[in-house]
Amino acid sequence: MSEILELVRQTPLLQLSMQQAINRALGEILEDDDRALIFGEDVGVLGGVFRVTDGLQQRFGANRVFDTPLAESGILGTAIGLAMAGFHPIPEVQFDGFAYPAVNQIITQLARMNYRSRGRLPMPVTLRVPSFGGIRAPEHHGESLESLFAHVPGLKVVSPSNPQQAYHLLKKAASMPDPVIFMEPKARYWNKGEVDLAVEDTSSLEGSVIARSGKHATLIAWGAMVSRCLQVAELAAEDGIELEVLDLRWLKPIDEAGLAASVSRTRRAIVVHEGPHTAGLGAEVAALVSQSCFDSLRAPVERVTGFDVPYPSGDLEDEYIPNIDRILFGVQRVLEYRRG
Amino acid sequence: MSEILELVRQTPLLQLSMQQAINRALGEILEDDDRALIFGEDVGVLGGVFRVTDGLQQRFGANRVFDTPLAESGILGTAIGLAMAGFHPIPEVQFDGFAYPAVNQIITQLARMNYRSRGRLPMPVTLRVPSFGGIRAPEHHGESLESLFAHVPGLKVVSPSNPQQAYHLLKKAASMPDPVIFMEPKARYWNKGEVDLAVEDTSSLEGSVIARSGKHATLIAWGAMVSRCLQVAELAAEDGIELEVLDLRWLKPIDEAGLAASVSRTRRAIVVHEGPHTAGLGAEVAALVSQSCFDSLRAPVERVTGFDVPYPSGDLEDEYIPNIDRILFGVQRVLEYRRG
Amino acid sequence: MAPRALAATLDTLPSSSADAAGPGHDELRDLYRMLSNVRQLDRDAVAWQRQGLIPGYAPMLGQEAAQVGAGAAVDRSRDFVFPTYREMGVAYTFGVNMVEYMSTHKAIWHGGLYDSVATRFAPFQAVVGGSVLHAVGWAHGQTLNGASAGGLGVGLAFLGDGASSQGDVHEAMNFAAILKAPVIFFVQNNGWAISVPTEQQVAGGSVAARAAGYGMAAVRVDGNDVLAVLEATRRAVAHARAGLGPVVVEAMTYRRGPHSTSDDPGRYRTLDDEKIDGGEDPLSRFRAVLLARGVADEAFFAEADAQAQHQANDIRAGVVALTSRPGSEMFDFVFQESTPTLGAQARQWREESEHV
Amino acid sequence: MAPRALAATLDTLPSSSADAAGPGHDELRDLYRMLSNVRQLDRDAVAWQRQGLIPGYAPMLGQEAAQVGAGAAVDRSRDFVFPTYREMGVAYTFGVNMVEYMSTHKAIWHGGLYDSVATRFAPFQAVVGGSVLHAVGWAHGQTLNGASAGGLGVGLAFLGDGASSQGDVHEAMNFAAILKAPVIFFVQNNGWAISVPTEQQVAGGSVAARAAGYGMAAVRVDGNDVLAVLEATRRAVAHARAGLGPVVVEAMTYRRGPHSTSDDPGRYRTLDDEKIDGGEDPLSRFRAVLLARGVADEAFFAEADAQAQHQANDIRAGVVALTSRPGSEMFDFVFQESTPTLGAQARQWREESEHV
Ligand SMILES: Cc1ncc(C[n+]2csc(CCOP(=O)(O)OP(=O)(O)O)c2C)c(N)n1
Ligand SMILES: Cc1ncc(C[n+]2csc(CCOP(=O)(O)OP(=O)(O)O)c2C)c(N)n1
Ligand SMILES: [Mg+2]
Ligand SMILES: [Mg+2]
Repeated sequence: MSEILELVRQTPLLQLSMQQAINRALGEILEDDDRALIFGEDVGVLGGVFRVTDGLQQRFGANRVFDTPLAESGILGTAIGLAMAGFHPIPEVQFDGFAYPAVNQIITQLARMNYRSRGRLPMPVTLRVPSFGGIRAPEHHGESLESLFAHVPGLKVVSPSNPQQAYHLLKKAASMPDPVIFMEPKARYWNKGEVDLAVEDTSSLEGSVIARSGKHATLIAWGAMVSRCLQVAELAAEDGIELEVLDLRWLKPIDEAGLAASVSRTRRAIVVHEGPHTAGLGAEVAALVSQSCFDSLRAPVERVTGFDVPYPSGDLEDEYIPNIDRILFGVQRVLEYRRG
Repeated sequence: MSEILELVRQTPLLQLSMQQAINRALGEILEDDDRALIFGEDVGVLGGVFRVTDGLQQRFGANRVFDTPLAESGILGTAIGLAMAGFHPIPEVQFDGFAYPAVNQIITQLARMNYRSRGRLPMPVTLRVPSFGGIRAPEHHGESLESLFAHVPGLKVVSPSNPQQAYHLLKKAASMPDPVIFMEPKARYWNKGEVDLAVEDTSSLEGSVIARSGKHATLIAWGAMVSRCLQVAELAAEDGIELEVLDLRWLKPIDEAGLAASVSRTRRAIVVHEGPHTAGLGAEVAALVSQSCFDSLRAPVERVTGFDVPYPSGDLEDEYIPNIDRILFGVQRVLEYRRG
Repeated sequence: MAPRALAATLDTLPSSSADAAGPGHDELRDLYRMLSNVRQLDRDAVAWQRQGLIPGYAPMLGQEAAQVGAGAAVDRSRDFVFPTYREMGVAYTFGVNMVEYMSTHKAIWHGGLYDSVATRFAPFQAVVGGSVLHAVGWAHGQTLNGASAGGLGVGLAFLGDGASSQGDVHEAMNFAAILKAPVIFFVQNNGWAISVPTEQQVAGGSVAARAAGYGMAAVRVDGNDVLAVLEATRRAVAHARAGLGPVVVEAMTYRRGPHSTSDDPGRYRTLDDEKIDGGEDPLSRFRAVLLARGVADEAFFAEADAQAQHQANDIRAGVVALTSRPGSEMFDFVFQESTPTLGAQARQWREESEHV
Repeated sequence: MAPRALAATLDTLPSSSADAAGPGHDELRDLYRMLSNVRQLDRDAVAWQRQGLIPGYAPMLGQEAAQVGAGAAVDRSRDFVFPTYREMGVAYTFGVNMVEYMSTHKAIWHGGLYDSVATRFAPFQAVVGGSVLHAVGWAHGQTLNGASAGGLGVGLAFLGDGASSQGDVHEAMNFAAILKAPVIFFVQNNGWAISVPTEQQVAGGSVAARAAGYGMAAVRVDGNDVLAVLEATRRAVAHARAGLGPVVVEAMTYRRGPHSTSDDPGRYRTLDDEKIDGGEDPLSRFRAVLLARGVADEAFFAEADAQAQHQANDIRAGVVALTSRPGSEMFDFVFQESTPTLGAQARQWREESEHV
């Protein structure tokens, strides 16, 4: 088995969906780190409702990959105890909206145990959360919790936007000695992309990346909104407008330097996210950029976001999630802004 | 009893602590609205650990004011059911940090029931949360959850800064047909102030208020930070710097017009809060002001806040909560800012 | 899976006024009609999903007796039902408009378009265990209101074996027992929570067995026997209505279909497992009872089943005709009293999305 | 309050290797010394608060037998204790440095300054029920590690009657029973959760009685009898250590003091209540046992009590000498690997607060 794995690892470039890329990363993590454990609801025999853990229980046994009872606080609390016992838990909560029952354990325990114990009880826990909307699912299956998580001292938060990032950022997260919330944009699970398995310079996995260069304005996004912003940039280019797309990736800590570098060049910024507007992570990004680029900004930072309404049912999803039109309106506002 | 009450109500001005003002407001709410109920941990015989509900069970009986088992999710979930049955629950969670176990019921149920039921099941629930730090208490007794709450569609959030506001804002909140999180700055419970019981024009209870006028910069704050900002303004005045202090009060919805009016006059703003910096409500305020006052701002909006660290133990509280020095440094930065 | 034991403690519950003689012939035939209607509609809804009419559905195949029996035991004029996402059969029995009910599966409105207050049927609930505490609070409200001549209104909370693992369910049971709230915890133990069998979920093997720890009455009943469910639930309701406190009713049944239309049970159980664990079909069983008692004949069944098909077709037509709600409703129902911020967002949405 | 029943099921638990003959004379005298030390320290800590040395304290007066008995039953070399905020006596028995322990009450560091890993005593926990699940996870980790010759390491979770109402405690019990985790749920049922008596808190009246619903072993024990607690806990530990799964031990005791130094019990109970419900003092009881068995005499007690006073004085001196931690530690312990944002905040803090 591990020889085949070695061979596979040597294959430099693969076409994988994000779901496959995460599955592969999880397999390699379990292979390389015998303290790593995967558990949650339906992650075992079933392989997860999105098949992200497909085949892992078969491969690593029911001690390493196991189903828990249906209780998210229980999953997180158990993960904390396992981390205290020296394990590296990689729990899953099945959907974003079902992380709420675990919020108490996440905020008051997971995020503070290292602090409370003065560094004696580190929490190398990677919590996978299939996140964000766009799949016409029932209630609570389309929510964006990044603002909640990013506000919590002691957590790190990351979200990949494509298979290549998903593979490497997950491996990076799982190697970190601190708790990381890994937000998987479920709407992108099935989109394929090129994955270069070669171990990159790990510093390339820190901070944001420029997904597309441009000079007229910067679109700042994460998760599934990155590909949407790339589409917008494509469209805008037809009109001669060159938009830069900055993929934030790390939602905590935020790459303040990367943001400042891009926006001080383009002098205009639009931040795009799915979660509700008020106190969304877009507010933090806008506040940071407004401060760091105060002199260079030529227009107020625009926020094109979900509205301050509960995430709606499938039929209204496209009205809620920033769509191409709404993002283009935002771009237009920053480009046409004239000081009064 | 109610005659005495009438007499008391006619007394125009009283010196009350915030704890007394809230206690009085609760008594009047129970008196005026027979569907109003108070419940939570130790709110009955004991009268609450802060004595905020002192005497109410004795006065209104154990059907109207009752102790629950020790379970915050249970308290909120029961409140939702009582609201569905036509009651007006005014539950308490004992401390800010113990609202986390109730977050799932608050976010997925309380905040959405009106929406989910298309307006058929309104949630006139006023959740009282003794909030913020400054009392040298054990862990989780000094936290600031306003950013979390303000991000949740379907909630309204308010925090009084003095006894007068506490009395009137609580009565206002309890009369509203929507869920309101009422954040009581526990560090201010024992500070006395003048309370005018006369029913004010209720529109005066909407939005922010200018706690002190000034022209050189606006300090924006809520809860216990308002009095601290007033102290800062006092000190700055000695140096001829006239600071305006804007008491935000409503943390959701935020009074965008009030903010814009003040800052477009002073052209400089510092937002001050206790909660952690990243994705704190200060980010939303800074983003709003940076946008609405883009042309008039003479310096980036400063945020003087708690750090991105767990709320520390009593001995380090004064290092964590914005103190006068740190706020003055923030003021200095906005005043000395020169475009590069 | 081991045979699923039924530890009935029915004797400790009062008999309901209605069950002295048991249901009469008309009621028995009505029960069959409901079972048949619900079976047909459930089957059809799965087909609608395959046809692309609705994006997803959570079938209740096999749970008809549990749902119809429970739904028929409560009083539509004063009780209140708190469903999960799989209580189509209860909704039907309770008289909820089925087109409005199905709207949630058509991705039109999360809670369903039906009027929860008029139907006394709470909104469709996607959070596992999410509404159980509401039933307790609502029921305590009935206590506070005081009993009318006929006794207290009763809250009927639905939950699954999986849901029993949630902390909220424990808090609900403890609150209910402390408050002596008139609430029934109706557990459909259908053997599975998606791919996880009850043995890996419910330590001790029975949710009803937990009741004793709260000093609460409980009954475990054959959930595939509609008469047994009806009687057990009626007794439980009578108990609660009389102010004697909450009751757990655990109906032992089986989820014969997939968890939802996007599930693939073949990954975690075999067809043989399904045959053995599923036991006899609740509908065939009830048919046999009716035949044996001489209450109905094949002609009656044929007519009832044809009626069911007819009705399902009508509902399908209604579901086809359902159109999306206007996007403005996203904003309209957030609050009873909207806010300036939300108003501004709604205006911007109209300008940018409806170009008004 | 009705007399508090003890439904012991000790027979179903294996006897521990040590308890065949029961504790020997030396061990009995040691137990007394520990009780006396803990009693003295607890009393003194209340005095320290009145003197202004510490801002607050949660006394465990009356719970000495429960805490010393439990703490003495576990093995410091391989077990792990998960305390709440009131386990001073367990900490003492477990060998935690008491100055470092008391640091949390001096508002110096929330979790206490002691080294949780070295002492195998988890950080001070202010969230009611917050650490119970950790004990389950830690214990499951021991199962995954596999038993050594002597059996599994055992997790000892402390919780109160009030905590038993929390959803997390239910989830913990269910997880533990499903995983067969080697964990003891040690409940100090001390009659009160701040102002709420157990009757209004624990439906059914007993946390131990809940265990049956999870198919879990349980024992209810006289929590004021140190030998009974020691034996019950040893048996429970032996059961868990042997891989037979979790056990609930419910020690029926009484919180003789206020909830904390800022509480005023006179608002919710009378001195008469306290006398009647509190029963006989655990220390006097144990003295009587030792005298009756001829294990100790008055001279021994006098010397032990003097020693206890001496030790408490030493600890006081240590607590007096404790100084605040540098503010920079706010930043140092957030992560194992800090972040640029946090680094910048720490720098700004130094500039503005330390003027560096
Ligand atoms: C809090 C929460 N966690 C997870 C889920 C995802 N989920 C939906 S249904 C389900 C299984 C529920 O099992 P059970 O309670 O037995 O009900 P059944 O589906 O068998 O009717 C899961 C895990 C959810 N909806 N809510
Ligand atoms: C989650 C949570 N809710 C509320 C509190 C406030 N509180 C602290 S101790 C306590 C009572 C706890 O009672 P019990 O579990 O019986 O333990 P005891 O105090 O009797 O030792 C309460 C309500 C808390 N610390 N944590
Ligand atoms: Mg089930
Ligand atoms: Mg107690």
